[in-house]
Amino acid sequence: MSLEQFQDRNVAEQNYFHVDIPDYPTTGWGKVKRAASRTFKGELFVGLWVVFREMIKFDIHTVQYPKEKLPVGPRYRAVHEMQRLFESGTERCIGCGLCEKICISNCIRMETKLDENSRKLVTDYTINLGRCIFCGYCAEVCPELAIVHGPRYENVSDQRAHFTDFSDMLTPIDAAISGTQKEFDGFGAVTPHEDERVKTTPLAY
Amino acid sequence: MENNITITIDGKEIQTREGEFILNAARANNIFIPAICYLTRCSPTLACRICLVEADGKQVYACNAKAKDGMNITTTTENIETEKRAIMEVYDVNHPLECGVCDQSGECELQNYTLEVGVDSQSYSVPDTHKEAVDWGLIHYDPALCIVCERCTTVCKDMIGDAAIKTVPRGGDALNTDYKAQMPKDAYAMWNKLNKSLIGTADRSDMLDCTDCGECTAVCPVGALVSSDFQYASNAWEQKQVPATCAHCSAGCQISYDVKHTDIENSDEKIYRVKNEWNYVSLCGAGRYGYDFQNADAVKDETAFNAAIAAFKKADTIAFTSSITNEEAFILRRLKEERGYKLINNEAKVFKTFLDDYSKISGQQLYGADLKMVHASDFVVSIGSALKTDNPNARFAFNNSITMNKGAGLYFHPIKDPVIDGLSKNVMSINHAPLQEETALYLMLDLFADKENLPKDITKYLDSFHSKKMITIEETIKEEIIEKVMVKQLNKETGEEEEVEVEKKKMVPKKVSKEVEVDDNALLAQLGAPADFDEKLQKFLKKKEKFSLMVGPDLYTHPNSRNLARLVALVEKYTQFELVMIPALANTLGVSLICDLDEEVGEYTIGYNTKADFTLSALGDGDLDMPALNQQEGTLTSINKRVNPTNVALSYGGYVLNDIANALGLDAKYTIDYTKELGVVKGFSRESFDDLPNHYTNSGEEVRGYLLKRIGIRRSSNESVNELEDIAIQSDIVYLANPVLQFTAFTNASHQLHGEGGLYGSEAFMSKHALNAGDKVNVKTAQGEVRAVMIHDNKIDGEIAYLPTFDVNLNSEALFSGYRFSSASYTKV
Amino acid sequence: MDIAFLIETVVKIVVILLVFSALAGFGTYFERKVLAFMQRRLGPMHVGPYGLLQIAADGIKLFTKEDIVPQNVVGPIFKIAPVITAATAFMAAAAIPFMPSFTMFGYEVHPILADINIGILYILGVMGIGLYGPLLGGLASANKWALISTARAASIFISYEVITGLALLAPLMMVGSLSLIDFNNYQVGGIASWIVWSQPVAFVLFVIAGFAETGRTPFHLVANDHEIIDGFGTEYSGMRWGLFFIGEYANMFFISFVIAILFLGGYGDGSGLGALALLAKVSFIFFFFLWTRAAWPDVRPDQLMWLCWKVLMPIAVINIVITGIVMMF
Amino acid sequence: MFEAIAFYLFAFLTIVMFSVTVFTKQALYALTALAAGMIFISAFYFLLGADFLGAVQIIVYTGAVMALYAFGMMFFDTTRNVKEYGRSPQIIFLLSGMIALLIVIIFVVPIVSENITAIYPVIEGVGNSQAVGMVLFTKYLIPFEVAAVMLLVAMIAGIVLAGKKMDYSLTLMEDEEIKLAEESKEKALS
Repeated sequence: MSLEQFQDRNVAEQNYFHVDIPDYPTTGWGKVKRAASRTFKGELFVGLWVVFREMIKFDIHTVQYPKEKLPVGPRYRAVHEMQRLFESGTERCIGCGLCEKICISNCIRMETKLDENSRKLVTDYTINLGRCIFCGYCAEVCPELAIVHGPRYENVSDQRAHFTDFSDMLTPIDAAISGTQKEFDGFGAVTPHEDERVKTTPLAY
Repeated sequence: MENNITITIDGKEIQTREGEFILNAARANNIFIPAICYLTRCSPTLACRICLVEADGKQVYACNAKAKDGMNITTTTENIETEKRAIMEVYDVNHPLECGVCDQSGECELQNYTLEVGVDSQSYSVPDTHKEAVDWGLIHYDPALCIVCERCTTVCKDMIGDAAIKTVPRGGDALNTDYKAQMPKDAYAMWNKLNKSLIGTADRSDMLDCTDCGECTAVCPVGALVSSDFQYASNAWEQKQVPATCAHCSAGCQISYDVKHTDIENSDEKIYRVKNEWNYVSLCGAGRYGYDFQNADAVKDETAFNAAIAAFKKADTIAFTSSITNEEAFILRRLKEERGYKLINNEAKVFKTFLDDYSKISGQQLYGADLKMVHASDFVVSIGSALKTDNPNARFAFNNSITMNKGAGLYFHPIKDPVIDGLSKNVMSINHAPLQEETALYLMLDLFADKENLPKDITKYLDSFHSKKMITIEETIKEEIIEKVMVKQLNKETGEEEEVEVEKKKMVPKKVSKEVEVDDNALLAQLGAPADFDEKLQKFLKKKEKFSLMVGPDLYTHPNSRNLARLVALVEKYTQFELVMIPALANTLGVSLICDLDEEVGEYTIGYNTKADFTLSALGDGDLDMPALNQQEGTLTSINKRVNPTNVALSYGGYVLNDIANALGLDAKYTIDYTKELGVVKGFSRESFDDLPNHYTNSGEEVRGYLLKRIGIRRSSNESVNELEDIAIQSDIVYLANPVLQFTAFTNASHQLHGEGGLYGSEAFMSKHALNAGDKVNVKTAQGEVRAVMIHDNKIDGEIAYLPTFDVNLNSEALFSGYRFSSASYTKV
Repeated sequence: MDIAFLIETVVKIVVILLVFSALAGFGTYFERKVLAFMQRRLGPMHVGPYGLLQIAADGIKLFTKEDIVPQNVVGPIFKIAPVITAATAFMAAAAIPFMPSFTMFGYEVHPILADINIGILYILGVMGIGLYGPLLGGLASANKWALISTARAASIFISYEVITGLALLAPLMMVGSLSLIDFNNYQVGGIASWIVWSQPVAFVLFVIAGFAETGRTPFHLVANDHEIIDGFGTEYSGMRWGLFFIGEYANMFFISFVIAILFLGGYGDGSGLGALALLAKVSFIFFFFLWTRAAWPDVRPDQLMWLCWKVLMPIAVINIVITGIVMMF
Repeated sequence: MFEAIAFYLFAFLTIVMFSVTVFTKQALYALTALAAGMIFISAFYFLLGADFLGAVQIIVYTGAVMALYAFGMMFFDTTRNVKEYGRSPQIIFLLSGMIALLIVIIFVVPIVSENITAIYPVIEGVGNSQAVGMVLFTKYLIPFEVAAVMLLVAMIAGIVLAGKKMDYSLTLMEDEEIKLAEESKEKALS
């Protein structure tokens, strides 16, 4: 396809070809003719031939799913992953609750409290994957890039509780420290040369 | 509205009152002028300077510039925009970027104005200082987040009266002086001030010494002052606001219960905090922190319910407290009509009797004024009420009128109250002996009554207290003296300096003793008024126009209460004072109007929220569970004679009184079906519950429920009152009252206010009886004896102690015969 | 009527039941496989080698599934309806000679349960009763989809029975008997003597009617998934639903046998080769059932009626008339 | 022996089925029982060696007539019980009297039947389809053809009566045509 075809957005005129469909017959004789032509033209047998040919060719396209899996795209947005800070391995989530607020299917809930260091501690966090529509708003709104969508799309479980387990979503600590944790390089991510653009503030202490 | 004038704001003509601040006028007409530091009903502080407007071509601050007829105001000019932008940038300097976790996030005025003004870059900077967050018990202060708008200090001083917090030096680097030339004027001035101060306790101690109302946390525009309990518990936007009416005292403050699911597993709603419209209503600590008194986990226990029905069929008496809605009171009234129960509620009964006796002279079913009038008045008298604990809102009104209207006040109460004394030097406490409330009322008549019209025998009786006496007073007079001083003078001829003796006239104050004849008022002596009472009063009364009188529960329970009621009516009638009566409990007024109460108790009693043969209890400790007031919808009648709606904040699983009533033959689907039927009671309207509003308008108008109609009563021509009897309580005294933050067992049921009751005594009391805090004390009166733990209360003074009613384990009411004071003997165990 | 005859009959009944129940199962497997291959898929692959044990898995699943009888159905009728479908299908098998007779242990076995001289009429009648399965099931289900399906089933059966009958009339006239064995014997003379050559129109009509009566694809209106869910089977689950399924597939097999015997020479001279030839013919017709399902679209109910009454029936009548004239002269 | 057992079994079943048909309140039971009864009746034909009639009985009654009944029943809610009110005791009296008479006749007939001989006895070696054909096309040719013509007349009449409103098909019409048709119908009604 050439570029012109994309630029010419008048889809009604281009790239279409018309199938020759005759009008419905209105007269009795016309109907008889149509029936006759349909009967003797052998269209039905063409259909039979096509499927039979495919059967003989045995050109199978099945992916035997649990044994074989199609690769997913790098931006595939499936089950959430909770990111950790590199090196320290602490959870990135600060408990701001923006994901909870923005979630349009109301499936995120979190519990926070004041911890002994006077910081906000996320004591519990759940995403009800049975309700989640994977719109990605939570990942987009997260100021800390803590919640992202991962490539895991298999949610089969015999208990609903398994759909909500926070520890399942959290990046394994060794992955975080070794730096193999996948970053979501999208909206809100730190842009290159960010430090040159930030004005430093003098601190007295 | 008086003094209607017309001003123009941004081309829009609006009507307002002469002398109204431009900001308030604009707000009342839905014109937006940003303001961070200003609080309606409090004095302008000019801390933020963001309310800049141009009035008739001159730049003024809208919060303290008064509107004049024909004024033309522009809210935005180029200069104002520059100033605003600079001010908001300054506020954002060093403000921690922790909106993600800040409790105020979502309802933060700094966030709002920063976005409104559109601050997207920062031109200013100053080295930050390290500021340690402090925990003041119920209140948490994080100075790092503080923008020193001074709203907290303002409200604490002008509204609450504690003046417990003030601005303190911040320390740290001064501003770069270059900024003075670079920056807009107001922004620099604001920053200069901001950068020097922080908020701290008034006595610079570590702990905040106040009545813990928490109003400072409510008014704080940022997350600097927050409730310790709420901190990091939930985000503001997750909360659902349930408009309600506070169920603790008779003030009937409008509040909203902020509810959200309890936690991840539990979807039941939980109250996380209480919010108020702080511009128009101030809450006390009980209202703010005592919210989770619900009867949780109540279920429909059918056997208990059947037992209740059986008990109701057997019973001939229902005893109850006034912590119920008007609708429940009405159900009780209907039950009395249908089945002839005796209704027992002593506390409401005495109030009712008092009101009836009052009505006979005043010709009105109800007292004339409300707390709004107290706010507006400039001379306030309180008799017979421990204001601080009986009705904190009455105290706020008292304080607000004195602070804002340059007012003055008298406070008659046997207990010396440092909080009242600390309000202002224009408040005089008269700590009379118990039972002397009558004398106080006579004094009121004597001092303020229109003697011409006052019945002759009363005038005569009052005159009998007066006598002439000679006293020696020290007077300061100014005397002219001539002084010789040496002055260095330039000799014009010589050009040299020389000392010259010059005579100078000077006025010097001199104290002179003088014998004068003065009027001696025996009533004052009987009340134990300070010696300089007359003088002070003269000073207090200067330029005063609006007078109000608040009378409290001590009067209703007084042995001579019927006489007191007549005296109160006479005071209202023959003086300029507007009268407010403080009902003791949340719905005492409503109950006393709706129910026809009895005195005699029958053989088998049902108790509603009070112990009896069969107990219905909203505290969950009775034979059948009842919903607490935060689990019910209905109306409550407040001190302001307003029928206020309250809504269900938390679900309730058990039976309600209406179920019992239905089982006994009444027929209403919901309790609130009776709201409409309240109309049959004098003063109430036939309005259905769902039509009752519950909010404030921008102009501060209270649109809540409806006001009770003023019903005229046939007045009797007999205005005679009894003369004073010589009664007094000898020996030590014990008072029946609650400490700050407590009203009933319901306040005590909340997790933040929960505590154990005991004998509360002042320092003086404890040293007199050689008691220490924590000692077990036997308190014995003629009626009985209880054992209580000695608790030190620094909010009272004088050699007096009191017993609370909030702790159900402490049967303190049994010690009193009705009057809230009793003679008692204390023995340490 | 001796004991041997009784034993023989019982054994035949058992064999037919078992073989065709199993075949119904294999039928589903083949259907899935064939459809899959025609659509470039693999079909069932997981249970057993090449998914062969899928039938067993399905059987176990259907047998062990909870038997759900919904709340508002007419219980007894609802329960009996699937049994009718399966039972009538097998009852029809009574008059079908599956193979030429052979001698086993010195005993001559006739692989036909009841050689009645009106065999084909009996088969048509019993298959007609097969209508009662979907009919009663649909009516008793208290379900609107089921009801629509029932209406369709009734109209199709009533209409296409006419076609079946009329289409058969011409060969019947030629053979002069209603017995399937007579039909077979009529065509013993090899491929050239097959009735399909002398009665091609009747053959085509009968095949079309056979598709309609078994409810296979071009006429799959009774349980057209995209319109009426599973039609009369909507409320059914577990083994009851399974019986409908077995009935449908058994019917397919039997109609294949009938077509093979009536028009395609049956087992011919009764030799072993003839028996194999019959099996091959039956297999091809069965395969044709699956083949059309992969290739052809469904017709609308109104088109189906139009086809029946305005096209097929006149053609069938004309065919009879022509056959009559030819036979007369 | 087998014939006897089969006869009594089917006799019993037939009576039970038709009783159910009459007594049940549930239309679906009645329909099912009637169809089953028809099938069981065919068993008598088979027992008597009249295979052809048996098969025809199944095809015609069970396959066609009953199916038409069922078709009609789809317009009712067949899952509900029907409540009937005996409005006229006279009819009930009359019917029960007739039933009693019928039973008497049924028991008397076998006694009488011993004296009856068949006019057209079964001819050995001739299949019963042929036998039926012979009777139908010889002795009863005229009544048979007259019946056929009558049925044809009834069918045409039925089609004409039912087909009046079938002169247009919504599925094949354009929107405008439907609108026009609706309007003309409304005009005709008003």
